[in-house]
Amino acid sequence: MTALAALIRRDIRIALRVGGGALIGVLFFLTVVVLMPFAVGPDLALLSRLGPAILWLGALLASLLTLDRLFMADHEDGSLDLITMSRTPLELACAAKALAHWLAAGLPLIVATPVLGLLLNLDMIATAAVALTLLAGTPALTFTGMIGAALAVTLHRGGLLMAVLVLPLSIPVLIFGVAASQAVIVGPMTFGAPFSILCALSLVSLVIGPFAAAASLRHGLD
Amino acid sequence: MTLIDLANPTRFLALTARVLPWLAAATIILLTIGLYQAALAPDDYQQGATVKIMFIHVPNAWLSMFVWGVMSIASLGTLVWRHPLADVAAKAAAPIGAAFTFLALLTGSLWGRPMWGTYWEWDARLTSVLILFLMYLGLMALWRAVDDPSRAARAAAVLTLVGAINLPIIKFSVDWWNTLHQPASVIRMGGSALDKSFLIPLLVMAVAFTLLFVTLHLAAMRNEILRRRVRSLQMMQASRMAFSSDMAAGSREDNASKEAGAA
Amino acid sequence: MTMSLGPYASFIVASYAAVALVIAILIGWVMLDYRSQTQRLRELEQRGITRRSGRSATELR
Amino acid sequence: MSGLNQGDMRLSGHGLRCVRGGREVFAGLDFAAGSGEAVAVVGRNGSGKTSLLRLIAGLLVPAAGTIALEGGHSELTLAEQCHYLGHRDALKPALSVAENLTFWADFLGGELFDAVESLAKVGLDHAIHLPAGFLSAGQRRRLSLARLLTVRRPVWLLDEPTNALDVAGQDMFAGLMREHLAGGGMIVAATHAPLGIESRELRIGGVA
Repeated sequence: MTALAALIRRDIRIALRVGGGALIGVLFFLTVVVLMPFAVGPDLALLSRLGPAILWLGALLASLLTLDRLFMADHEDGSLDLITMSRTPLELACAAKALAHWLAAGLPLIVATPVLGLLLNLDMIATAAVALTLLAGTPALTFTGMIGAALAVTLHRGGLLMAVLVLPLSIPVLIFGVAASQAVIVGPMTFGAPFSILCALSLVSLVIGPFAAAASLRHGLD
Repeated sequence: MTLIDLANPTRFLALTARVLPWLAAATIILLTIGLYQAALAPDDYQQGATVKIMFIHVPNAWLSMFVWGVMSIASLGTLVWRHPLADVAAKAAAPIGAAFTFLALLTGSLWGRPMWGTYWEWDARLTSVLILFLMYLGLMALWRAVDDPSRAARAAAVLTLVGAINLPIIKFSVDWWNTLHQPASVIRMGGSALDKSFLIPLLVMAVAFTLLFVTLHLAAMRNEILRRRVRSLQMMQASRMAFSSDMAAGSREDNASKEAGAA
Repeated sequence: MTMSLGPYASFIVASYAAVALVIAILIGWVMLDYRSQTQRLRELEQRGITRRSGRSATELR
Repeated sequence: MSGLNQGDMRLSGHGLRCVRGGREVFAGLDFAAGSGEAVAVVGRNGSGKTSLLRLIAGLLVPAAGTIALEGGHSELTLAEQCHYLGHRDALKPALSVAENLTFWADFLGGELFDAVESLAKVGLDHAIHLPAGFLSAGQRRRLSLARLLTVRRPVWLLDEPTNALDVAGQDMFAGLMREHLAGGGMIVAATHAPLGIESRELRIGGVA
């Protein structure tokens, strides 16, 4: 346990120090959301209808685009070799790294959601619904995105390739995340059904993500 | 005292230490006068008492642009004149400018709520300030992304100047976009027709906030110079260790273990 | 002295309070930063690391 | 050093064949090292010195052959009882010297030795709070060596360990290796330069 705690602590520390990218994700989120009205027009009624979709897209892109360095940095400086050799199972180490990333880069997105909800003319309940669905759904994004980050190490390519690989995998999360928040705002569905599916997706990705990432990393070593 | 004299950081620090108390005192006095006058100002016949928000909103909005102007001049100083303090000035100004811009947005939104019924309206003026705020944050992210300040300085200077050129273009586009979608903005400040009873406190507050910025900026520049000294001393310490490492073990051991305990 | 701030008093008070708070944070940040930098310089000097000029790094006057 | 030695250990490989990117690097390689022995792997560039170390570390899978550690800890794999010191330092420039070292100590676990004393041994003890990014290449290597001292592992796999070290650093390092061997440890080092300690030579890839 101390080993995993140490890994989480280290990754969060690096993310928050100079040169770390934790807050750039939030800034990206903010920028994407601010761009939307320029494309669809400043009509507040329209914006409040599109609000959950815009917020979800922004959060999706922000959390995936910050992921591509998740394993790359450790691979480049040799840390990944030592992590692979250690007495901690690689699956757990991967899960710890993803958790650290979610804490440093995913949580701030959720904290920023109310402010952005204000810009998009969402009322209190709608904003709370979006924040709640993001809280339940972003772990799924991080843990599926982690697979792409591991593949990026294997293939020696990051950036866009990773996005192309991972974005299709995140479609279910997007569907049920937006559906659950829309259910609160306009109905006619209940909030419960899509939200529980969203939670289930998160739980499944918590299991699949680390195993797939570890398998990919093991084969990618050279 | 010319600009050349200020090039020496040590002399700059000495000057700062002498000037800062006076600046702070002047800021406090002017702020007090401004706040007093703002409290006495009459209500607007249309907006009622909410017009009082103007006395802090407008100075913050003015500073949000003024600080970018200061940073642009400092960036010219970095790129063209290679003034050694220019990038210090640019770096120190960014977070302060971002804070004032944030306040302009916040007070604007609090002012807008009684007027529009919502906290946020994609009004041309507010939207432009929001974009300015994003650019401040981006600039701060750039400063933070690179460990070596002198390397970050060039990139930040280019970005600041590009921003300065782009800001009017952005403002124009946003205005155009806005009129495309809705009639002109809701708040109608009479411009120069503003009544004297509003204008004087507003001017006093604007000057007071500008002084506040100058005070904070000088203090932040001083911190930045000291931070760079810490950095260069640490680098010296690192390189000195290479020579002394063979004989060091004994004499410094108790010192080191004490530090590790603290960590 | 009492002012009548009308029906929107809370917005006026909130905006003044927000400005006061943010400026207080700025001042606090600047002062704490100054203290921590001078502190670190002093520690470095105690360890015998000095500047080339031989002058104290924290010396201001 | 007492805790290291659970009786005599023996690290050996038989009939090792290594294929990288479709190309056979070496085949039919045998090697062995007992407690207190060092093996210096020599050979020309590209002969597979690094590959051999990575095979032992479990970072590569041999195309044929076996590697075993007899007499080691029964519940741990070979890789978990190895230290691997590669070309890359596994250090984070944003973290301080102490943070880097204590992270690896906490993460790798097992039997630990005091981090500050290890730093003193490699001559980095008064850089404890400096960011690792400020260190020179030689100093970073010293910090990596401190990891070998802090976290106890019986097998050291060293890839060009003396790279970037100055003469004093090489002497210091030779002393550390001797200490490790005296405690019953084993060393497999890929090297061009002389190691500075008594070692058995393992030549791969023909005559240099």
